[in-house]
Amino acid sequence: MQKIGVFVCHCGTNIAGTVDVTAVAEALKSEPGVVISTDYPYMCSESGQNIIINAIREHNLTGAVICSCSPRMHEVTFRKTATAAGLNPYMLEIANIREQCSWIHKDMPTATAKAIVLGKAAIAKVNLNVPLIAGESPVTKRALVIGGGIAGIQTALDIAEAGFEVDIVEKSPTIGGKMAQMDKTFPTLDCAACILTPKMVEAAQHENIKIYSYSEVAEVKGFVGNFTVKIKKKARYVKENICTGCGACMEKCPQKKVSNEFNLGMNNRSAIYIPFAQAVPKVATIDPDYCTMLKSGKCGICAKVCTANAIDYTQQDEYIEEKYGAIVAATGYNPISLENYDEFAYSQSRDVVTSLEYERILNAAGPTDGKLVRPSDGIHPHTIVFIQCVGSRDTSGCGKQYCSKVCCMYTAKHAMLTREKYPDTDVYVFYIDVRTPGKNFDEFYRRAVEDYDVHYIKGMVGKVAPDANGKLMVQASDLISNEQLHITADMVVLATAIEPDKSARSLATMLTASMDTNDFFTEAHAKLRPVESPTAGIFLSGMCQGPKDIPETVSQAGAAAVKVIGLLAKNKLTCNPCVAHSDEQLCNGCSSCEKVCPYGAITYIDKEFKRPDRTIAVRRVASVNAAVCQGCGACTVTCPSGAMDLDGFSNRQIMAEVDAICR
Amino acid sequence: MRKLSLFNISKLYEMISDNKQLYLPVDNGAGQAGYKKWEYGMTMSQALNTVRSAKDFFFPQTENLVDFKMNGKNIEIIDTRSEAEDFVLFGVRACDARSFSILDKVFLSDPVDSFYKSRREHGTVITLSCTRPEETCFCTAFGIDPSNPEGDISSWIEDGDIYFEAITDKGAVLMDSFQSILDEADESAVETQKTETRKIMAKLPLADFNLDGFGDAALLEKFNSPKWAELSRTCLGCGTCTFVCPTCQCYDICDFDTGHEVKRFRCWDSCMYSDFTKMAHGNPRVTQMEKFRQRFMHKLVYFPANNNGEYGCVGCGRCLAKCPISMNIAKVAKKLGDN
Amino acid sequence: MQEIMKQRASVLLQEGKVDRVLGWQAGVFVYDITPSVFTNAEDLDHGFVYNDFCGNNLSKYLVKESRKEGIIAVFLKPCDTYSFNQLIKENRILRDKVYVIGIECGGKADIEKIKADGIRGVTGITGEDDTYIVDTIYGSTQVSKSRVLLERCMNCKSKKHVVYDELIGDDGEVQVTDRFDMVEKLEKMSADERFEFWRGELSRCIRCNACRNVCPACTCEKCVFDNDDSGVAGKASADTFEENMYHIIRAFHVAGRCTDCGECSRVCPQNIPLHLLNRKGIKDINEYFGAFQAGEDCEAISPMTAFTKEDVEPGTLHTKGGN
Amino acid sequence: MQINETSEISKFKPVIVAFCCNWCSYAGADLAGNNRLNYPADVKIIRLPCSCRVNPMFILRAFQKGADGVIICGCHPGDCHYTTGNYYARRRMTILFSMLDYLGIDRGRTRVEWVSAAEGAKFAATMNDFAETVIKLGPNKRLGDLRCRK
Repeated sequence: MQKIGVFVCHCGTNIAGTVDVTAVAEALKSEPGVVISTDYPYMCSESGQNIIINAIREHNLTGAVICSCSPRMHEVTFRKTATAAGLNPYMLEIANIREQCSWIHKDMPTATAKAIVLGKAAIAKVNLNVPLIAGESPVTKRALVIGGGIAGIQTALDIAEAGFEVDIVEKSPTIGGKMAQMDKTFPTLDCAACILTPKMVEAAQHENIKIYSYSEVAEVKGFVGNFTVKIKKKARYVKENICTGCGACMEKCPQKKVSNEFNLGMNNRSAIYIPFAQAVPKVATIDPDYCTMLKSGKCGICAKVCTANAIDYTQQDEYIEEKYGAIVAATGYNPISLENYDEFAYSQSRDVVTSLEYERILNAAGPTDGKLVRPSDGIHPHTIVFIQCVGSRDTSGCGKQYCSKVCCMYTAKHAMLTREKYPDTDVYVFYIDVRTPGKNFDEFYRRAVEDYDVHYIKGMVGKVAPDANGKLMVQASDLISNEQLHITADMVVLATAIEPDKSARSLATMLTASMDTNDFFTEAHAKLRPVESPTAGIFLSGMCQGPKDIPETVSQAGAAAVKVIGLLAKNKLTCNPCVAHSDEQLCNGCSSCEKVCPYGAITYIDKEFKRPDRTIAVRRVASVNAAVCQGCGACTVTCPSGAMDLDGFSNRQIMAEVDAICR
Repeated sequence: MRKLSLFNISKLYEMISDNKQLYLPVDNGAGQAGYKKWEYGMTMSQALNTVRSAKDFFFPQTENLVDFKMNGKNIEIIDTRSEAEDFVLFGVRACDARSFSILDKVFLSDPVDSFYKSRREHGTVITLSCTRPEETCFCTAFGIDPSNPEGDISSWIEDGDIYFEAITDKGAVLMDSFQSILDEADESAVETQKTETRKIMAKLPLADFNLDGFGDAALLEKFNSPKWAELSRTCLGCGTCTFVCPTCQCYDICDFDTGHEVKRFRCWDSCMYSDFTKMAHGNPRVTQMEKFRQRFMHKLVYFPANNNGEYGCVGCGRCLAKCPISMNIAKVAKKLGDN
Repeated sequence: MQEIMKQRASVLLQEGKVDRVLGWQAGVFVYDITPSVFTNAEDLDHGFVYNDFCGNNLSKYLVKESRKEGIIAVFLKPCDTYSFNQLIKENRILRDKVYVIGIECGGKADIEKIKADGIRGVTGITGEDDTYIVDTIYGSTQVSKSRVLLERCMNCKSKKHVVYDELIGDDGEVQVTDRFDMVEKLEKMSADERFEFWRGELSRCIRCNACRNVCPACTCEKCVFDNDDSGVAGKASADTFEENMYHIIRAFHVAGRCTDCGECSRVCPQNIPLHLLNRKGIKDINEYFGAFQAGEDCEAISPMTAFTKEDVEPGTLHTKGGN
Repeated sequence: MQINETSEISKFKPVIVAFCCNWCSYAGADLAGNNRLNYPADVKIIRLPCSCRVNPMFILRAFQKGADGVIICGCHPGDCHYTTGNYYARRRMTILFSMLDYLGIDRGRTRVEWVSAAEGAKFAATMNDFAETVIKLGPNKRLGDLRCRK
């Protein structure tokens, strides 16, 4: 039998104004287990807490019920109070008689009666409470960053700088991501490569960072502080540690007609390739889909020309298993496919390009060596039409409902750069809204309009039609002057919506991290925990969480790093003690619980049991990893035998509350 | 011996119902018969017997014993017993009639079960002879004559008439209450019926059922027989046999918290159940084999050992008809007996 | 059929391929058949039987039997194989310890239905085409086979064996049935009528637990209703509520797992149509979450441990069906 | 409609149990309190971590012990703190409620509502509406335990 203390708070007049607190304290005195019941104006005040502490000590209380405000408000406070008095904090329950009683009822007898029932329910629960002790689990002091774009690089660098080891897994042959493909960055117009490549090199050279390029995460097991990750290192057929990146192989490779993904297919590369000059690691990779040697066994030229003897046609995919304490998802984004937007003639004319393609065209290292020419005929364009919100803010179902956030600014950048370098071009920008919240953003946009005479037109382009002369007939409406426009353009640039990288979905499954309907990772709390996944130990960096520009990405990358550092700095993690546990005597091993567990916290072990006839039988029983379990209780209901129960919210406790309320 | 034309039987029901509750077997719509309180228009079932036995009336499946009320830290004990009403059970067969005397041995011997006793005192049993026994019947093995059932009043239906004979004083009193509609009758029709029924009984598949070899002396031999394992191997551990049995008398006492008071009630228990006779240290019989053995050892060995050789079975055949795996006392007796 | 099965079982035992055979043992009256484990040819000769009264679904016994020494062979009718598969899926049967012999089934008879017409004192039943000749101590009579089939056989869901190691007789097809007709009929009733119907049925429950103990989906080490610590344990239905509670919770626990083997209704001593509860669960799952047959595929995800984002809202049920 | 605690129509005082998940609907109830939004005192809330913690046994238990209505509130589908909990709750309650309905038990006595932490007004409105429904249905007779009646 418990010895329970009941403490009724007046909360000034917040509670006492509508609830007869003395009557509540008096009524609860005769409840089973209650040895003391009292009231006080402010239980959460120091003197109020002292009343609780003294009562716990004086009456050797084994449980306490505080009738006060919402447990969401002061449960932590009062649990600390209990701990201070030597009472297990989980032996304390709160009856919410403020938010759910005094504040919503005006009539004192009604509110008092309800407060008594709520108090009785809490007492009934405490009668069945058992002291809970939070478990501890060790922390592997190493982090994994998945994705080697600017988000991943920044997170890795910040973690590494704090003294922790960190690995980057990047699926392409080089780190750098989308930022490496960009020319200039808004709103400062500094060169993307100039600011990114030093970071890439820094990452590569940092003693605490290890880069797994051309690699993918194959399997994730474990839980916060204790992840085991299997990394698939894809065969690049070049010995990474020997290749000097001299490029001789690329020159001699006879297969030179491979679409160059770094330039978005606007030119070609060889079958053995280094994506771009500043690639990290600067190591060649053989594309097995195009390499004649790998496909037919006839060629082998690259091996002959490689003075370092780095080519190895027999290389196989390699699997590496590594342990981590924290994992950061930095999987980035891609422009959406434009197949649903045929009205813009992207598939019909090479002169209709996406903004990222335009970025490459403007880039000195791009397919046109930085010269603004039409992809179709290499002629300098004079009229360029930019169309914004292609696939963004689209409620028709063809594209994305969200705003891709960066398009307004990069379109202004493109327009400005174009006008600056080629004042002879006419630049039109069609927009729905121009969104420029950000430091120096609106000024930047104003410059485009005012200093560079970019024609910003509010309205949507209805159709782009290539004509026989290779021109693009742009049909649009100007919503302000309310007239139809027909522009004959040389080029059309589409500000294509962005979406999370396709790899994120399967990764989320492996990480048991949640995603929203757009496949962006969900944060633990939209406002207060924006860089953490609800799954403990999984952190979010960059675009994979939602559209953002480079400064935001870098800020979030740093924030994610800090959260990781905070985790890795701990030697042990305290677990939530309100977790599920399986009664092995009752468990059937049917696996239903495992199937509904969102955290993969349930595993099965074969265990020996004494049968009723005293013989030994081996049975498969569920075992909950308390460090992984978050205590949702999904397993407890799917378990028909009731073998699964939730500490702190056990079947018996909840039924006792039900009984008390219905009494 | 008196008789009544079956045409007027509802008049009889009416007369009994005027003073007492009358229960009789009626068809329940699910192809079976069960006892029901008679209401105008109800007719007796043609089925040989009810699925649930007549013991329910003296030893109901659940019965409230006492209430406790908590008042602060005080406990108030409330006797919830109400004076039982007089009732009449009509159409009880010979097997069930015998089961009452077996139950009496349990509940009316010291210490007397006052709940049972009260119900026994308030109930009057009108039995009905059997004329068309089932293949599952083996009551004769226990010295029961289905053509001449025990009870407070015995009755026979023959050729459109129902014949009555009071056996006990209680029966005589009840019979007096409806004497007015009865006619004088001689016993010849009933005697003929008895002879016929006895002939049929001798032809039944279980007519050779016997308990030779069961007895005090064989206790250890039977208990240790390796055949129990085989017999009980596919027993499901359900309580069907127990709950349809007219002689099973085990019960459990439980408390139920209604929120206003605690009700202490007893309910039938089954030795087949996992928590039967569970005590602080656990359960004395843990395997299904042990539980299974207990049931039959009790009926065929322990009970007779304590009750002058009377077996704890009346051969009604309910368990033969109802066991989900058709394992039953007949098969057990045959396998373990001397035959 | 019986002779072929007996022969095959005998060979399997002799060859040492299996150590035990789970089959049916003859009783006294043709229909009182007991599931039994045979270990030698002599026992098989003595009592092995396979006839129209071998309704018992043997799959549940394998939960225990497969954990014993050696290999056990089992005869499974098509519908029994669904239960077997479901138990495999739930890791209740050790598959490699069981040798499954699928056997053809033309439907099993219900002795209660034969007796329902007042036939008494049955001493023998022989079958010819669609007619049974029932011998009784009061003479001989004929009944139509199709009229006295077990409820589950009247609505046979499948003659296909979803799992077997070998087959005796032919494998059939999944059947098209009207098994939800009665459920639909009930759904169309008013709430009052439904309540009356179920009170009438469930009030007869004696809590013998036969339905639970025979059910291949109820294989809990300890049922919540037997567990004093669960807070809902109850031995007897002391109140109408407890009858409801027991059957509702049982139906809920087997939802998505019940293969509709019909054993619950077969064994109920009070003839409560318990299959109508389980079938309601099956019908609802089919309707709301997509067609699903438990036991058909042991890899399939059970609908009650799955979801889609577009699932029906429980609230929408409030505007559906009868009043 | 708001039910006036003292008015004539609410002579019947139902017992209503509301199972609320900690993260959304319990917070929604708190917000209703913060905003002083009235709903009947007959509604008593039990805090659970998630709507998926609601075992059908709790619901039946409530009815047994005298509840006239049981409502389950959780995060909106897709917003579950535990990612998937309310999806399971939704399936379970669909099957359970349908089964109760099949047994002829008044379907208005059970309900599932998704209420977010920001929807204090919705919480209060939901409780008002539910209480009104239950009051109209009157005392629970079909799924109660006679022994528990006062």
